[in-house]
Amino acid sequence: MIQIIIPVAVISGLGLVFGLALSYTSKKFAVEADQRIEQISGVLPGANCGACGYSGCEQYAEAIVEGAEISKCPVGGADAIAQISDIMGVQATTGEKKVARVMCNGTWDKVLIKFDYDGIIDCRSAATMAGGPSSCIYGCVGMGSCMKVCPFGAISVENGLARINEAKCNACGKCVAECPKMIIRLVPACSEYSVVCSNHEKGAVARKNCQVACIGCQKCVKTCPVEAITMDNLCAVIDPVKCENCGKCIEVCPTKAISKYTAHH
Amino acid sequence: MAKAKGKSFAVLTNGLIKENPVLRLVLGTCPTLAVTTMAKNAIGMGIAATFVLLGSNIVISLIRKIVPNKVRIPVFITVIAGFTTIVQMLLHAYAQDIYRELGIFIPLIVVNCIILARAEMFACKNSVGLSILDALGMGAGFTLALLIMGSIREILGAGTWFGLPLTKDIFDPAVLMILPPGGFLAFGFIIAAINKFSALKIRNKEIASGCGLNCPGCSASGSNGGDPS
Amino acid sequence: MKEIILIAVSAILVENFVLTKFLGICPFLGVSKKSSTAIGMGGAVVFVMTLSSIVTWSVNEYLLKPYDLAYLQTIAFILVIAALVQFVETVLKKFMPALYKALGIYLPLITTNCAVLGAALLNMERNYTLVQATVFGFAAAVGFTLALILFSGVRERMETSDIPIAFQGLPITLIAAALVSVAFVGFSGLFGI
Amino acid sequence: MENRLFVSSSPHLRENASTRKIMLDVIIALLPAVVAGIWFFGMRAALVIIVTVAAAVLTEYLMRLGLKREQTVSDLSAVVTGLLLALNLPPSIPIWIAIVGSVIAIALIKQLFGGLGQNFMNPALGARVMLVVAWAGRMTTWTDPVTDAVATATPLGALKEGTLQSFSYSELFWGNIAGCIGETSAFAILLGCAWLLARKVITWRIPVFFVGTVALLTWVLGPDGLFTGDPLYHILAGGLMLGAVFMATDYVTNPITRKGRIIFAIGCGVLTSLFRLYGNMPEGVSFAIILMNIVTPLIDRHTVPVSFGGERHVE
Amino acid sequence: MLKIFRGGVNTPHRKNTEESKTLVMDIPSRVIIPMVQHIGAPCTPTVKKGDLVKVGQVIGNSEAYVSAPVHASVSGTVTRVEPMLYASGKQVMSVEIQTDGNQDVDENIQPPVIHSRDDFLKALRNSGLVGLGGAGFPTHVKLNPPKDKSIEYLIINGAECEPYITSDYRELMENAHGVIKGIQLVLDMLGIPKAIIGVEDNKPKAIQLLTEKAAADNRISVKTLHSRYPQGAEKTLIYTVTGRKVPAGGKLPADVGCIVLNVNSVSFIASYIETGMPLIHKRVTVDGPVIKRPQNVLVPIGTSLRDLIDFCGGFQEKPFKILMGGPMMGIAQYSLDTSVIKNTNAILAFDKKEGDLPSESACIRCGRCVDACPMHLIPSDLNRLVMAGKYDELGAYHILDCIECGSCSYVCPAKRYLVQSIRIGKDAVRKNAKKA
Repeated sequence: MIQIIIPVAVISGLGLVFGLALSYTSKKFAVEADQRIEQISGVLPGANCGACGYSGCEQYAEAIVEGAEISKCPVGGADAIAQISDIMGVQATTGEKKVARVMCNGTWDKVLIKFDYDGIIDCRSAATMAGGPSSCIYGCVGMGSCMKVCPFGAISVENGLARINEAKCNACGKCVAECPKMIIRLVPACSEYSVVCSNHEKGAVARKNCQVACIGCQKCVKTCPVEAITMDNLCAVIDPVKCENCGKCIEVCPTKAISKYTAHH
Repeated sequence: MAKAKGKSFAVLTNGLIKENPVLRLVLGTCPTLAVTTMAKNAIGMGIAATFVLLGSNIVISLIRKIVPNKVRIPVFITVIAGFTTIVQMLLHAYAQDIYRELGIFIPLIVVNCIILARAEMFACKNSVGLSILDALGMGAGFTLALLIMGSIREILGAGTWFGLPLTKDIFDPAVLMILPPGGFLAFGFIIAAINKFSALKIRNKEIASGCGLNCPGCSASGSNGGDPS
Repeated sequence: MKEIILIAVSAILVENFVLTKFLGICPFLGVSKKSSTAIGMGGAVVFVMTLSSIVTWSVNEYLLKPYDLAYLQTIAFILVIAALVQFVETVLKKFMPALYKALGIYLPLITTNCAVLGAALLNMERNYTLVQATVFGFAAAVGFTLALILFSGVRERMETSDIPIAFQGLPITLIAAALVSVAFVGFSGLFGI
Repeated sequence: MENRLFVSSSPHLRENASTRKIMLDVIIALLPAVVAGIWFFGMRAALVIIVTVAAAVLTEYLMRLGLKREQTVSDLSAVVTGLLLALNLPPSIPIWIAIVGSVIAIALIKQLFGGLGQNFMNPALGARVMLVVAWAGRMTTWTDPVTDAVATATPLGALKEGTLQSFSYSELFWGNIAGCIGETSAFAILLGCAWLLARKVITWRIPVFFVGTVALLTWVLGPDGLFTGDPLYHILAGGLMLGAVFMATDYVTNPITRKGRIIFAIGCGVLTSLFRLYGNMPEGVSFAIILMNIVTPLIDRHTVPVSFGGERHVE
Repeated sequence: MLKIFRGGVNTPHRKNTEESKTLVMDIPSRVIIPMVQHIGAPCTPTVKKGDLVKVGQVIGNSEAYVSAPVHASVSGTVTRVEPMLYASGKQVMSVEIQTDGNQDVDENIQPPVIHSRDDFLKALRNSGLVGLGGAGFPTHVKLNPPKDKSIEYLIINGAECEPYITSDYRELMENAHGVIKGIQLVLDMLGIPKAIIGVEDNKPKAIQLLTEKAAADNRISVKTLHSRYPQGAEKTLIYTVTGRKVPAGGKLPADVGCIVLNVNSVSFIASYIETGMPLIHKRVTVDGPVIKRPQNVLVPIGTSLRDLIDFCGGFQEKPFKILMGGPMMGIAQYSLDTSVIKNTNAILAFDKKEGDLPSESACIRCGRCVDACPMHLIPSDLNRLVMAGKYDELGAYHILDCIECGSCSYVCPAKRYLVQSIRIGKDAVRKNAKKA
């Protein structure tokens, strides 16, 4: 056994020497870097296994600081992700749970259909054809591009309108970025009321194009006791921060352009 | 970090399934593919690696407070290399045929990511006791994964299991499976099966678009909102 | 001369480190997503493996052998390689920043790349001379790079493919590797190796 | 609105071609080889062909069903794959291996990668090579078409073994020799090639460059020194003709540009010659093609043509 | 010898209206004249609701250089000035005029006085002339290339390679004299030494007629072109006629010493210089299986498709698809309320058989699109990358060089919507470039 122990001791000593030498060189040639890079590489396993797709833990740390996804290290697991997100302050900016909401309620039976579309089943493509088959050029195109990018299977398209299952939604924002009409918005999950319309046309035109459009009558604005509703270029918008979920607006809306959602906390 | 109290059992079983180093964390792929041509070799490799893991976890846990942070990796590697050498010599002395079969992959235990990763992720942050349990759990997980791979490849590729004739007479064994392509194939299908049957289907989709590997934490990233800054 | 060429051909094609010997699988799977990174990584590996083959051979010949310490190979080699990589990185950073920018970022990944240590150990196992060992180290790294670049092309193509959900990510990558590896079986026995 | 019109993006006119028609043309082009195979190897060959094709089609059907994707059996691509695989099997192959081959080709190599058009390796050849590796003995047991007994060697095997050349060019051309079901008759393959060329399904480039490269290299690197080889023998023997006409020209797995396709064909030729002359197996066409399949994405990437009036892209 | 460009496709010709003499359309009861009928800055209406306007009166103009004024094509009362449906399917500022049927001509209209090149260009601008071939680029801008570019060739585009359309052909047959005269005017005014008229070989009569007419002027020659789509695309035309390649990346014909004009454009120049009547009519081919009387019609600009089609006898059966322009590059219309504008050269109405597109299947990488692309791109790869959202890589595949001619989609056996996806890709690339 002694023959085994001696070399182990020797090598351990060797390791120490090498280690000190290396730490010396790394200090000597240290490069100015974002403080967070060092912190994150401290959290990462340091195995340099490359599983994240970057060449080493430090490179991945740099990439995170530059905006890469923080969930790519399989070795560090959930703990590492939690710590990295603390370092990056990601959680801090979105303190409460949000959900994505489609600000349109114009199903095919509510809008006029201008034409039958033939082409790539993709909202961006369909929207290039006269703004899409729906008479409302502000509304949902209904080709399901958001559904395709949703990693959580939370979106479905029914009757030409995208619907989001808020229980499944993790507010990753992919659908928001994908929608060519920019009608998907992230709102706090506790906010129960939304104006589900995004058209900016005058009342008469809006009503002609869609039965459930916001016609800009401002009844809700006048009714709201906490002044949470404002007009954004002829379309009402509820500020979820001010809204106290009293539900009075929904009663006065003549076109039922306001919807109630069950809160998901 | 999860709660430290009363988690001994969790630590022990963690490596077996939830964070199986091979099947879920995808570490140590080289030996997993290389030595699993036979179930016997798989077990041999598993035990050898577990031994090194155990030894290094103990030592690293012991010295974790005296090693300066800057030099920890070289020190860890040295410790691991020491135990690897011990295993190499033990196998050489007592298990000649396994030693021959595993060949170069015994010394290569030293660069097996599992061991360094556990040292870095666990042993240097936890007590000796927990580190031992972690090593045993992870080692068992590694061995289990190797055994599954080895069994599949041996049965399909040679028609035997642990050397015992099994399906040899039913069909011609497909030599392909014990050759390198078979290793990739078997591993690919095992991971796919796990993806399929794990309850984490939604995550998998996220993974596919993201890093291409199993990230246990993708759901965490999902709640970041579309605002990474 | 012929023997040297055979060693090289063998290391690149016949016993390709990644596809037939399963050495360096981690970086093979990790860094093969894009051909640009594959080339960078390959370059770094060629550089380090050639150098480490020379250095480890020398360490073995002039240090371990004379003192009968052959059993310390593993431990000595891993230390030598780790230090070598660090050394190369430092030197490159200082004196050849352009090269460092191209290859340097891949260097940390190489320390724990079992291909490098594997090449060193195989050199010893086969009792290669210094020249043979150098050629082997170089050729094995070229083989690694070849596999990496070829595979990166395949993966880039797979990126836009419509792969079944359960197979997305690692599984299909491994299956693709299996197919590539099957193709490389064709090289076995080339020139009677 | 009086009636709703259809709106689509230009162009609003389409040529009367379809994937299905192309596949049908390939099937027609394969018929001479099928007939020749059955003619020489009898009902056994017919059985192998039928089973392989049926298994391929069934696998395609079940895979699409299992993956909950649009059914694609009617595009006939699975039939083509099945036929090609069958023609690349020895007539004496156990039926169950033929079925396994079909499953590998369709399920593993094609559908797992996304189905038609997305596989990076030719399914029939990939499957054949896997079978060769898995069951080397079974895959190299040849039937003599004349005596119906187990033959000693194929023409290339004979060449490899160094046994006296016992095959005449006319035997090689017509195909009454041992070998895979569809590869022996150069004549039948040429008929199919003519059909494909006439129907503009393939162009002459890949077959000519592939065969030309092999001819050149086998002639130059002859057994008794430079320029002593027998290129004609190499062209007619083994699977070169079948590979060059039907497998290397597989759209999905070869480069998409003209230049890329020529590079691909030359690469196939070089590798085939390398395997035939210096490898340990007598044949190398299959391996050569699937190796070049792997190189294809890289070739594609580096042969992006300069746009009309454009300078070479520097970046 | 015919020089043949690489790529392109053999589309069917279907020049059904080849022999039909141009009919002058009755004045419709009202016209809607959009303020955007050209590439460049849109015009602002210079009339308001209730104004009386006369034929040829300017009703929209713009200060911008790259623009062209818009004129009233009828006399009558302005009834609406507001955004109205436009050929692209969007709402565009337009002027609606209720016709009084008198067709009183604006008294300001008289032949322009031209002493110099600048006078000439100014007159062209006032004429409202834009490229009548389809693109609608203001002609006065095109004829005023940067001073450092010397122009050697004036190329007259009479290729008319799109199926169905015969409006250029009718101009050649009915007004060859005017075409030659227009060419001579441009050559004289701009000092260009040579003019070449390119006509596809499926119009032998036109070639013969022009050759005779041009014989007197040795500066003008007629070149027979191979009938192959897109022969009439500017870049391919220049290449086949002169062997010169317009450099990729936003370069203009002037960079290789060429100016390309449509036959209708040159003959209009001749008539404008003679009469001073601005561009208020357009010859339009009305064709397609569901049109009762396919023919060429001289249409007042602003006429709605409905009125035009009624003039041609209306529909024989329910139309399935209506195109403004040819089947290869035309825009599908969803409403008959859109109006004919300056660059409209055809209105085609298809039934289901002709207009229905087959559904898309997987790309089999056959490479036919690569062979068909006259710009030597790889449409299948562009399609694949766009569909996968990999917009960053499109630049390396030269996506912006695509001219959207539709050849790739035409030949695709998998019936993929290649051009549509490439358009999306081009948009994305341009947006990314703007961001950066």
